[in-house]
Amino acid sequence: MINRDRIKAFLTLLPSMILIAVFVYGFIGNTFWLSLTDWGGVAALAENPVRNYAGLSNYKELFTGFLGGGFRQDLVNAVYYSVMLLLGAIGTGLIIAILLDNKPRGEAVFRTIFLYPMSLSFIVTGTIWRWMLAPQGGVNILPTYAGLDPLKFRWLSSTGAIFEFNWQNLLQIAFYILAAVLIIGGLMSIKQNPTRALRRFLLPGIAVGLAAWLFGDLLPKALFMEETHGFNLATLGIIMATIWQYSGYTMALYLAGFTGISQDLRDASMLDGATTAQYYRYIALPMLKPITISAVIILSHISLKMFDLIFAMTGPDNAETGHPALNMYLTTFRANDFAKGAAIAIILFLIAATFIIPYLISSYRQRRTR
Amino acid sequence: MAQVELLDICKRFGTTEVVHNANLSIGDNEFIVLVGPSGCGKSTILRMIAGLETISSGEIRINDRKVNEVMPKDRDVAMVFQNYALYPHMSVFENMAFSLKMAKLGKNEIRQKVDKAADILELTPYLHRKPAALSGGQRQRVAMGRAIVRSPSVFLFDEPLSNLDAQLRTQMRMELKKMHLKMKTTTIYVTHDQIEAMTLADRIVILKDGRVQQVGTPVEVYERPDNRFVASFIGNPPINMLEAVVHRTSDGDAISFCGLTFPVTLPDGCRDQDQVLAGIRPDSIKRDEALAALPEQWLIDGRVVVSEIVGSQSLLEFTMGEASVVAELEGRVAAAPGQTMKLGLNLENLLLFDPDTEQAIR
Amino acid sequence: MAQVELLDICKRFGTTEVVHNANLSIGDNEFIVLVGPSGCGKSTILRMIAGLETISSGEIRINDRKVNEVMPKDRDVAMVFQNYALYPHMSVFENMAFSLKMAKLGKNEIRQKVDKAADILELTPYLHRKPAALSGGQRQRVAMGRAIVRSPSVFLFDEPLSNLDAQLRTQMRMELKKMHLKMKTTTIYVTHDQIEAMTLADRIVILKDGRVQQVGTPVEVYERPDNRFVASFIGNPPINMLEAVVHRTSDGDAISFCGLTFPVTLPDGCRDQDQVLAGIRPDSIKRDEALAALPEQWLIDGRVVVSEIVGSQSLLEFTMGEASVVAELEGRVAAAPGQTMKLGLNLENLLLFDPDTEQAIR
Amino acid sequence: MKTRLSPATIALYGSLVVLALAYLMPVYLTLITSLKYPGDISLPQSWQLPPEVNYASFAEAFALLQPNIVNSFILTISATLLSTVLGSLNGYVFSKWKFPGSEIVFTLFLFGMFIPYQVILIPLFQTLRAMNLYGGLPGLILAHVVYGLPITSLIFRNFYAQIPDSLMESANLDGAGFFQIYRRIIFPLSIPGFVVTSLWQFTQIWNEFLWGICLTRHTANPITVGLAQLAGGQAVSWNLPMAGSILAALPVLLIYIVLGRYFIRGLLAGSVKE
Amino acid sequence: QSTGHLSGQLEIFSWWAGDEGPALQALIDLYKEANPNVEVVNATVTGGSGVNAKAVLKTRMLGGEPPDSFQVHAGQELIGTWVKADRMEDLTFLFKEEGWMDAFPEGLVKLIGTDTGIWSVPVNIHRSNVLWYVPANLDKWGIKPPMSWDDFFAVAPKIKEAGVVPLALAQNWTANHLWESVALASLGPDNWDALWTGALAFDSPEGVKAWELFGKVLEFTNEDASSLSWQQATDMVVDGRAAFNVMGDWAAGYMSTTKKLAPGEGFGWAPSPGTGGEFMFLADSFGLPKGAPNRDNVLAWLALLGSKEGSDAFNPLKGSISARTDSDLSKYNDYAKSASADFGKDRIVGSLAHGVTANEGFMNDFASVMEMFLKSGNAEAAGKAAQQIAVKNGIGK
Ligand SMILES: Nc1ncnc2c1ncn2[C@@H]1O[C@H](COP(=O)(O)OP(=O)(O)OP(=O)(O)O)[C@@H](O)[C@H]1O
Ligand SMILES: Nc1ncnc2c1ncn2[C@@H]1O[C@H](COP(=O)(O)OP(=O)(O)OP(=O)(O)O)[C@@H](O)[C@H]1O
Ligand SMILES: [Mg+2]
Ligand SMILES: [Mg+2]
Repeated sequence: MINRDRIKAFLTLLPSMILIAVFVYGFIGNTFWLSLTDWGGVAALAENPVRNYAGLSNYKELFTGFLGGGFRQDLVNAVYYSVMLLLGAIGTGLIIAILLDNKPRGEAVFRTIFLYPMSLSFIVTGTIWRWMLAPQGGVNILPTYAGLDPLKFRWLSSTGAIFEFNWQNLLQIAFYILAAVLIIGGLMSIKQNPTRALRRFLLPGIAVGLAAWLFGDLLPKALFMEETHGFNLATLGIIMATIWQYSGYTMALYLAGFTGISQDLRDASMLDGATTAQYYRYIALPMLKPITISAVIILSHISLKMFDLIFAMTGPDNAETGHPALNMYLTTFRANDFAKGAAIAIILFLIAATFIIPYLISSYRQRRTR
Repeated sequence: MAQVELLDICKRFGTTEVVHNANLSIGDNEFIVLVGPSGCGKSTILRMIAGLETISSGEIRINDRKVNEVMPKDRDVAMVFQNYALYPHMSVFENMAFSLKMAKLGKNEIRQKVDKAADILELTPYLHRKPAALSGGQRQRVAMGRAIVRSPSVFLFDEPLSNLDAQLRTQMRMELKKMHLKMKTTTIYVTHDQIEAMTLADRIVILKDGRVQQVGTPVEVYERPDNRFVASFIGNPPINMLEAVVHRTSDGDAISFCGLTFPVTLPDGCRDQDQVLAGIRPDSIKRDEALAALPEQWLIDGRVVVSEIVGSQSLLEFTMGEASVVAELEGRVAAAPGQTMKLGLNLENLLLFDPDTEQAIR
Repeated sequence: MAQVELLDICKRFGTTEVVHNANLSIGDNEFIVLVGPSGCGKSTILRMIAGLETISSGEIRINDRKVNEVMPKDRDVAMVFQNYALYPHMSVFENMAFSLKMAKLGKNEIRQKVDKAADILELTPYLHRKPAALSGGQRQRVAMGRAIVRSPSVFLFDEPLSNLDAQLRTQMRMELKKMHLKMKTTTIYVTHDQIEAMTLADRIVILKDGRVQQVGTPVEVYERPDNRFVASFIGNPPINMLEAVVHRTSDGDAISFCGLTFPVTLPDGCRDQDQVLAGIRPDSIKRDEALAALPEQWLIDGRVVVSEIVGSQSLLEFTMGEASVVAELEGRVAAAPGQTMKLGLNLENLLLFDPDTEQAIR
Repeated sequence: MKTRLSPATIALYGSLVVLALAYLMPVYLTLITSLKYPGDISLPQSWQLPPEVNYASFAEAFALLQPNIVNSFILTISATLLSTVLGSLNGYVFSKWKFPGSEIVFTLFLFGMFIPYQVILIPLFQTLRAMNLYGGLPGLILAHVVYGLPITSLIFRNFYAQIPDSLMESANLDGAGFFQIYRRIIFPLSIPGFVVTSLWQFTQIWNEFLWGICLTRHTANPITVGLAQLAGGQAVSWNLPMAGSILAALPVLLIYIVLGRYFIRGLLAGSVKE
Repeated sequence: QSTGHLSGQLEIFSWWAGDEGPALQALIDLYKEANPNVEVVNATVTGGSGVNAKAVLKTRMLGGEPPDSFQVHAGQELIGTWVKADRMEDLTFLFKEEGWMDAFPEGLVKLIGTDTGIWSVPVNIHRSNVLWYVPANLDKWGIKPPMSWDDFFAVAPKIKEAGVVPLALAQNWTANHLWESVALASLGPDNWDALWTGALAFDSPEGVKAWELFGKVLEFTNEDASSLSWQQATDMVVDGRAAFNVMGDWAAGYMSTTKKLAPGEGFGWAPSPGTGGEFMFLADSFGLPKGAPNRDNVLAWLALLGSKEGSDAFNPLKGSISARTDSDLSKYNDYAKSASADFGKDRIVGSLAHGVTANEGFMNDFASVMEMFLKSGNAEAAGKAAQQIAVKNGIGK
């Protein structure tokens, strides 16, 4: 009966659907296919390049190959980078949001100040911060205005690294991480369902951890030689700039969340005897879990496609601050290694997908049940 | 278990004063209901008592202790909010336990108290549910539970039933009444539902624009309203207000409106030929058998506009001269529009108001 | 101006059937009210009639024309939504003119029709305002105006008054009634407010879980409910349901509940010693003078639990044996809890239900 | 309870002011550096005010970046327009004309928002080339429109979700069809939605770099690429890159400061907060 | 051959910006004078040694939007990349028309051509193995430019103690640049050449030794290298924060043009340690990509580049020497004169870092090897890795 309109509706959406199908899904598939070929080298630049199926060799090379070291460091950088950005931006944003939630005078001005970096381009941010973090100027000489010695830290060119590990032991480390995840999961659910927590999480977690510790040496080595990677201190500058840019974003998210919590709840908690700190700890933050989740998702997503900022801050060739997103560009367009570039892109994509897909599925379920 | 006194309370938000010199003295165990139109300051007064809002001037005393500067949690009051303000991420148990936890009570003690409260409110089966999984009435009970678990000396309620449907509201109203009879905690209750106000209150406080209009028992405010506002505000369908003139002659007193003159006993406050407003409650209009009880002169002919049957009563809108009047009649009246009907006005309950000051003439 | 017929209507959303074989025949000029608890399918049925929802099976006929496949705008029905659904960016005039504009009527004709409708509804001064600048009652009237301007043959209302406050609701209810009396358009009206249902309806349709429970005039459904659900659903405070046993002996009929036995006239449908549910409406319980009209054997002693004064009547909850019973009594009863009171049950209005099938026993 | 100068309020304002200063530091540095003569710029004096104000950096930077700024405006405005209009139509269908599977389609759309764009870079590049769109602004516009669809559809969908269904149904009963409802009811009501979405898209597109550098030839480079060129090679006369940064940031900063409210709405809407 | 009738556009793609810009601009001015109707688009992509430009160029070429003419290092960088991919036009006809077969040194023409054609027009010759310093500073510290790396190691610790960086280094590509000078010193010119023919393996003892020496040199470089541009490293020398810097002779252009220092007095130079008598060269050149939108304009441009007039307008500003044998030395500064003389008499070898000896694939992979080495300092591994990439890229055997 309302069919004609329904058809019109569908037809309206159709062009967009086709565009998304091709430009998102088709392209991802295409990139995946490319990552399985040997498209690279001189032949890659021909008008009609020859591409042969090469299986997973590109991936193998990236993870265990001789020349993949740079990529591996980039990958490690990306992980540390995401973690630090998440902690930094969410922490700072949250603190500012709580401060502003107290409705200080001039709240709007403060809000504007904390949020304006968000509107800037990464290229602008990168340019500005490169200057801020210049070794003998900017941030480093700020302490002198307080009568202190200038800082000596080389923000963008330090070669120091902490939390180093040997890539050879990748498998062992993976098992440790699995064990840690299981144990933490177990501890978190032990209140609700002790037996299940024990059986499903804690015991397997401990077992995996022990096994990795005892028999770790027996595991196959991921690499033929020692190769240490760690948290490169040179990325600190980039992380700082990103936090500067994005903490306003988390602040806005949390502030909106806080404002969305009805005053009654706050009043109720006051009457119940909660202090302000307890209100945030027990009421506001747990209620804003969905906001925290979206902030995590979006910030991780941003940290994964970090390209512009690093490009503008430390240039394309600074190995210490490399990132797979940048590496992909250089591998593809400077080293002509299209297939390997595609493989890096797919790896990035898979990392993104591991947390985006569950998130989208759960939000889909929510929408459907609503 | 506590007296609450408001002495000359004012509340200003910025430059606008929303509560003006409110005075109120609430006795031990009393159930006080604040009513008034939206925005008249009911919630504000409640929140000042709870300590959630600062007091601009005046003094609040609980049990003879000045509490102006006392923190909410130390005032020994508990509040139930209109939307219940349940913590959505906590189970019913955790909601009820929260204040006890904040007070650093032991685990066992908390469990005991919560279990007891849950038992009283028949919430035991739901202790592990989240509020979202409860019906409106159940949520309301959880909010109550959260209040009683602390055994406070004053209960504050801000329109606690307004989110419920009619049948449930009637039911919860009676529950509340029973609860108060049992626990006898001093209670201050805000509502804009008249039936709630009339049925629950020991005394009703009627507010308008931040000013107390009248304080009295339900019967007092219904039968002897201090001013026109109270008269119109209390009672549904609302009182009929007719422009009238009073006559004090040697023949006795009389009042005339709608072109008719009725002999009545006038209060001392009015003089001959005064313009007044005559308030006649819809339930003061009678028909049929009930007419017998009224003097002949109080009977009139009404031209039916529309009639409605409401339960065992009927609402009838009729015209009398120019004026349109609503009557609430006993029994089911099926009257066709346009039909003329014999009705009687029980002018014993006649209320008179000064058209300028709007004060009751007594 | 139109009959509406629902023949074996079913509605499925996905696999869940929310309306089951609904049959209903609505006569010309009739004012039909659909009531039932939330989620019972009232809106769905209304929307199927309007054509906003497809019909899974069955047939809807308007004026003997099958309209299952007819577009909403061609069904000649107009609908008023709970939230009025006024177009916020259009003035009152434009709101009312929209459907006429869509029907490609001429400018003058549109102006004429809108002006006429505005006149009826006393909206003329507001024609150029946006809905946001109107009060609740005015918006409600605009929504009405938008419906009547098309002079449709059927009006559909989905809880049109539920957004208004109590006093305004009472007033608009009477306006609606007057309007129907004037225009006599066939009307189907959804509400969950019983008073609205009882006062407005020519006939009430009671729904539960997508099934029609009973169709009848307000008095019929109140006095002769077909089943336990209808009996409980209609009436506020709700009917008292007591477990009882009937006795048919040569001495005459009797019923016993709460440890007491009362002589009554039983319907033919029950046999000696049958377990039944006895429904006694709160307003069938009397006191004081009214007791005189009842036989001696129907008098009982009730132990007061709580009493409430509601307007000119009182609600009294009392215990009788184990059972807790609510009575609606004339006048203002001030009874202290625990006190014993002489009451009478008017068992002429006794309703009996089969405890298993829950159908009325007649 | 008290609003007097308690230690708590001092701490509150103190930390806010310190934080605000920290957030403003980079702008301060940028501004003073851009106003210095190249000779006055030295690292140890980077925080000091210019001894002599030099406005010429801006003129010079503008001269260098002018073509890029023009490109960026063309690109940003047309891509923003197209993607908001499409997004509005999509949002309309997604929220008001759900069909079986439309939620899945919507979820699939959303996914497009979260992919790292590197993963589509090579095929995008090849496709544009095959379509003869590589190198110029039209290709870049197409890319921004397509990959802007998820976010614009999302914002509009959530925006339209607030418009009650009954409004649509009412219009339907009044005789309006799919497009009439859109044109006469939905569209006039979506002005705020358009503002929010287009501001969001404007900033996103204005700030984008990866495609700018990969998909355009020199004459079509957007401002971000121009700035990267300006700032990338020489580290000598920092006044130029700083002036360039200010020029590149100005349009979005203005939008942000003047219409910040809407910008924040977009930002929140983009966070798929359910 | 003045062609004032040409019109349309000419897009010139290069990485010459900033201090190198004026040299290019001089050429463009000349071109515009001759062809007033042609709109010249000067498409520069900044980033030393073309680090960024190469990537952008690649997207352009792959995207089927080649610039009209682009800067490329003469040698394997062009041949092993674009010629092999068949994306360039043979310019033999132009060389013949313009009589360049004789104007350019024969050896150079060989390097820019293959059996099948000549692929680009060289505009300059740069020397890669130059050690820069400020004479006044050296006097102050009482040292002389080192003749060999051993000399360097003798003085470096002293300078370092004085708080001066012995050898200034900049971002990663300059490490490659330094490496080739060090390796040349370690290997000698014959072995150097042998590396690129595959006769000598990178992981041979000699190859590894070169890495070891390089590792030692690195110990005397500045820590913040990776955040500096090459100009900033040069600044360190100029400002006296560093003693030496190994950089190509475009540094001479930078110091004389931008820093306004007089060659010989303001700054001094020497062959990088251990490479006296050897001239490691590189040349910038421009080619004609197939499918260039304005082919005629390009031909006029290329003709200008190869001409004496063009060459002598460009090179004095750029700080390089002309590729032509007949250039007018009076226009050149003292540095260029000396370089020109050396070019005539020294042993010529090709530069790795600037694309003469190896194709782009190798150079890119070599950057990874360099990163690895900078981090680990493991000469053995670096040698092995270098050999592996040489094999992969068709250089080693
Ligand atoms: N925080 C505030 N700032 C400024 N004005 C306020 C504030 N809170 C309340 N008001 C104003 O004070 C007056 C009284 O508000 P209050 O909430 O007490 O009314 P109320 O009687 O509870 O109304 P309702 O029945 O609608 O709940 C209103 O005019 C309201 O606008
Ligand atoms: N589009 C839909 N999809 C699935 N189920 C629906 C849909 N619309 C309504 N329902 C379900 O159909 C049943 C009847 O809904 P309907 O809206 O008709 O109830 P109602 O009687 O109008 O309730 P209320 O008084 O709350 O308005 C409900 O259980 C509801 O959840
Ligand atoms: Mg209130
Ligand atoms: Mg409904």
